[in-house]
Amino acid sequence: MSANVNHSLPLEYQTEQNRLNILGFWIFLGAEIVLFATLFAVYGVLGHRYAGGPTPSDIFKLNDVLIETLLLLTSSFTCGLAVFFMRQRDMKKMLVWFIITLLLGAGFLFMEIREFIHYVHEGATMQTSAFLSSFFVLLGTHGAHVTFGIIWAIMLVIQLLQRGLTPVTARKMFIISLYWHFLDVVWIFIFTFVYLKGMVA
Amino acid sequence: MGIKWNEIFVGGDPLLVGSQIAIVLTVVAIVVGLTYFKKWGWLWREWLTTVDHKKIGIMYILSGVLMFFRGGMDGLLMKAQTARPEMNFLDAQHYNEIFTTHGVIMILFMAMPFLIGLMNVVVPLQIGARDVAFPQLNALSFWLFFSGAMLFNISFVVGGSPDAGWTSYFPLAGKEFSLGIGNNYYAIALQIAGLGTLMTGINFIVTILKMRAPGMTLMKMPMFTWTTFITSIIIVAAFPIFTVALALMTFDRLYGTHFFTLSSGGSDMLWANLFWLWGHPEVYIVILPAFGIFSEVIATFSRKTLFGYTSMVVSIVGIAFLSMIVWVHHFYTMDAGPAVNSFFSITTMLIAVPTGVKIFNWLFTMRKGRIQFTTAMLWALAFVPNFVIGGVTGVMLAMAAADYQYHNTLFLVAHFHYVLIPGVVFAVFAGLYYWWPKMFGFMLNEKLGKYHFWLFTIGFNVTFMPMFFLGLKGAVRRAYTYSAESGFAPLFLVSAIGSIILAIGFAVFCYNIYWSFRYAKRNVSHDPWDARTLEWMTASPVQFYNFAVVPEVKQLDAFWHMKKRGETLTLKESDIKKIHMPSNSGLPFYMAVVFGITGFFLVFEAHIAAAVAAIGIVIGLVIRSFDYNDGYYVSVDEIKRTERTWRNVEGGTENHVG
Amino acid sequence: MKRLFALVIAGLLPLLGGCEMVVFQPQGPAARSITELINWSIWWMLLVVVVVFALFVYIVWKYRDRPERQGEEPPEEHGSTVLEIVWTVIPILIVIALTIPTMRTLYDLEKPPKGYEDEKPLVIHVTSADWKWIFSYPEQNIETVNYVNIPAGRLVLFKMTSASTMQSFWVPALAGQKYTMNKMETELYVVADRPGSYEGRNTNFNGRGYAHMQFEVLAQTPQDFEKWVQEVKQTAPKLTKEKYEQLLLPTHLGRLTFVDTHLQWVNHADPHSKTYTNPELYRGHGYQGKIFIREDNYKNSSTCNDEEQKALESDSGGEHHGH
Amino acid sequence: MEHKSKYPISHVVGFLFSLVLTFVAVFVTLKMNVSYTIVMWIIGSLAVIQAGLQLFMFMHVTEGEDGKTNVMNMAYAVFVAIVIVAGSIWVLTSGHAAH
Repeated sequence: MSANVNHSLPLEYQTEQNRLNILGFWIFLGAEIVLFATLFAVYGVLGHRYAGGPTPSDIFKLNDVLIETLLLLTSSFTCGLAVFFMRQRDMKKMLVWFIITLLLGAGFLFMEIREFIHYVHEGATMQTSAFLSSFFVLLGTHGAHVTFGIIWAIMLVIQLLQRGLTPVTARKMFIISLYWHFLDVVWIFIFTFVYLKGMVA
Repeated sequence: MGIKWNEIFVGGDPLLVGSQIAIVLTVVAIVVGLTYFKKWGWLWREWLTTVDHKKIGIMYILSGVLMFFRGGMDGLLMKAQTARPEMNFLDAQHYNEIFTTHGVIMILFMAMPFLIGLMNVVVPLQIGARDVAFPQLNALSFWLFFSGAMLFNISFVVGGSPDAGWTSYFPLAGKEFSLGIGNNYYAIALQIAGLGTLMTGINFIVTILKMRAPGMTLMKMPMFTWTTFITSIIIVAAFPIFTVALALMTFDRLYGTHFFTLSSGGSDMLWANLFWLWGHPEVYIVILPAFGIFSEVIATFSRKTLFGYTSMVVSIVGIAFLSMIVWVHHFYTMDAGPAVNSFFSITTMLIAVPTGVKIFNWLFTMRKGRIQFTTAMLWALAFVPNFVIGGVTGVMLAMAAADYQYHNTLFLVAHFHYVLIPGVVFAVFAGLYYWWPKMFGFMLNEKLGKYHFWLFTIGFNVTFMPMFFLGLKGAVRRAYTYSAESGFAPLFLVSAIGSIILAIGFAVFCYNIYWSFRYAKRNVSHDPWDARTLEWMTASPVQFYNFAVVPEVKQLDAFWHMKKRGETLTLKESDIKKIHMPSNSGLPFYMAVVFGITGFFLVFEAHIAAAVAAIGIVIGLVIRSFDYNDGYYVSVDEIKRTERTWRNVEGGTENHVG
Repeated sequence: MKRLFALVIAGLLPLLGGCEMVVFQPQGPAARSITELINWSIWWMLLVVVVVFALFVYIVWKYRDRPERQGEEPPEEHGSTVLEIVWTVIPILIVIALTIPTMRTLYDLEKPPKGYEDEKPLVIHVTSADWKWIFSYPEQNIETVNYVNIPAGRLVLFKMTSASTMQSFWVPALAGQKYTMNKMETELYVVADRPGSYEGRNTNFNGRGYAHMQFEVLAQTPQDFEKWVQEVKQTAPKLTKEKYEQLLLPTHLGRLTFVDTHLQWVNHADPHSKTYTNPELYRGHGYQGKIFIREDNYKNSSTCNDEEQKALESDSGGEHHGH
Repeated sequence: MEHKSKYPISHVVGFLFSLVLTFVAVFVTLKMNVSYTIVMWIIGSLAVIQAGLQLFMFMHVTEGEDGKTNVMNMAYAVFVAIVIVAGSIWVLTSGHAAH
């Protein structure tokens, strides 16, 4: 807890409190895995109960989804670059890549919201059938995480500009990068087990 | 904003009007009292904003006592209603609400805060830490739990109680069959409290992994710390499932989705599946810390180290692992086929193996020991035979084919009360009598404690033993009445009488707290029980920084061996360094208030108001993000002063055993 | 050990009020196989209880603190690998001893009982609703409410579903429970050894009327059963669609008998069948929430007599009727 | 810690890999004429590989003094996830009750 600074480590690992926070966040990610697994289980059980409503192949537009996937994949990469440059103590490059990450995330979110609006116009709402309820809640939970991540990232950018790179800001940066990569992992599974599966069947 | 304020209070029933008046009077009395004695500032500084794990633990325990009272009242009302056949004391609706709140409150708002409270008080001390890993998060955990508990508890006077059972099975709990907002309370209040619990789990995993005193390897940790650690892991693995299940329930009830509905393709059994995926691990979340408490108490009062420490640890890990793969035994009768039922029968019965190992280890800890019958030890002793009855009936229930005849009968109800009351409530009492001097610096009265013990255990057996036989005779749970011809009447009457004895036992406990608070001797030693683990090495009550110098641990039962070597109270003042401590924060309390308000509006389906209130949550998060307060240092002088006071009176204090 | 058990039972008998435990008095092969399994488990569990209790009493008594032991220091002792293995292995053996018959019984219960394998079962559809049991005899073209007559000594197959909440079908004297769930079908084979009346009930809580959701299983001689069928066909009223929809409203009803079954309009076990819910009839006390209009509810297509519904609405409260 | 190099090589490689894996999955889904089960197995495996890639190449799960803890934590979470998903689907699609 006390500020015993160990300078041989990367900034984000230098203080005891930082190491506690990072471990704590990893464990939180374990909980997030369970949370999304539950949503996937729900989708796995309900995903074929169309109740006379639209089916996945009726509504999914794979091109849009592919663009969303690429945006998120790239943002995960740029986020990794931001952390890479943080470890080089290159604040400027770090910020540039981090803001690019943010913009890509916002782009993803924009595409996803557009996709949802499109579905609703087709008459596929979350009240239509069990399939659509589980679809919207799984996707919506992921989307809400991305939104939360973007707001959080903006707060962090402000703090970075105010305070520069310190062990505390570096730790926050590192933790948000874990969060962002994790959201990409979740998206990979959504892409595979929701969209691609829907196209196969 | 969409709420019909004139309909908000539940009326009509004199019992309810009475409670409403009582609640208002109590609140007025508290407000007037605080103002008169000028205690608002004290309350805010010392309690509402505290991040001290010991104070948070005490607040958890206080909530537990309060909720035990509420849940116990519900239990007594149920017993009164079923004491005679065809009684009209409560109608069906009222009875349904009461057994629902009884279940929810006893598991989530009584057992959980008691155990998490004890964990909070004891675990950092046992591992020689200054606090938990994330003190402010810990405060947030408590306040969210408290907010959820309060939101749930107002349901019976504001808007109507949930009435679909503590399991809230769909489709009954859905809007198709339960139109009242009572079940919204269930979904939302439990969600808020559950968030707090999840954070507690993360907090304790990190605390135990990273903040142990030098030399304390994992296999030198006290057993209560071990069980807390494994419990926290189960919390992190299981609570997100509940979070999702409750969220889906909220969506179904508030936004018309079709997860668990009859219509449009929903699956009601999916709720049962998700509920028990969380619900079964939840049982172990409350049982495992209790096992830890018994391990500490039995070792201390047998004056021996725990027998088979390694196999104890292995069996806890085994139980944690198995707890995740037994959930279907709660609904064998849904007919998922013999293959599924066989698999879950086997995994369920296997849990008996590590549990049996623990029982024998406790027995052999006592063998060759010198068993001292303190009140704490009496609870631990009574636990063994009573829990064995719960355990063997559990194995009988685990056999899926046999369960077809027990399911949903009072046999099942008797079984789980025989597991949860000896396994949790006895443990809580044992832990409270044992650690009370550590928390408050005075003992609970041992003589009153023994009255409490005998009344409670006898009452417990008289209440629940008849239920086994009632179940075998065909009496089902949750039925508000039964016919005179059924032949259930004599046993139900015995059970009702037992519940009164049980209640008197609890009343004696409350009186004991009052009596001891007023009259108990204050010069209690820092180690009144001649105990074994590190928490007894520091002052009673514990100074806010826990340890002036963090001790070095060389083996299991570290403090015991230090005493043997005679090196406990020697503190070289030159070793004292300034101590870094976290600052108090009002943010957790603020968050609990906005969460509570948001939850309240959501319960009443006032979506816009809820959204507005939710902005308050976001504001709280932003404030937290920009909070760079890094705590403060306690000066060496202050530490020296504090240490001298309690170490000086050492000669004049009393050891209660020896 | 047996003597101890007998003693315990003898001590409890007065309390049990001379009334026997139905689970131990099976009246059919399905229930009997479960009772045998239960008895088997009770002996093993009794063994566990006796061993642990004896050990507990012995240890606590022998090693209690006495004034003359003051200052005595118990020996350091960290465990015993042999003992720990013993009390791990023995429970595993007991679990195995319990698992094998459990699995055998589980698989047996899915099939017709021994001696009835080749018999063509009498199929009866069970539909549970709030708060009544509806039995349909497709072969005989009869529907009954809250009672079911079966021929004794003949294999009966209950095909069970629910029109509303989830219930659990339990006739303890004849067979173990199974849930009845909307848009799903569970099956239960039952044989009654001899004629007699057996109590059945719902064991799964489903709201205000739950406590009284009982029914009677009357096992008759085959001749009596035939006679009853003929009698019903001559005297009972015809079941109409309107009448059936009325039955499904949340009420308590006494015994009812009809010619024709509801299976001609709807089988609730069919996953694509219509939903029969009437949320507005479930208004309880306290603050009410919003109702969502379900598209696949029966009301959106068929007509429902408003006045009749209002009449029913008024008596769907806390009071109970019939039975 | 292991990033002493001037250029983020592991990131670039990881990124390229994930792009390739994504497109292969799309190709398998849309263009290959094999049974549903086989497609699901292939794209499922690709997803798992890609998740592992993120975990090790971007998130550096093994680094730091708690690397081992992190790996065990992730492994346990994955175990629980499999229990939840496979268990729920198994239980709710077996037996008479299933539809």
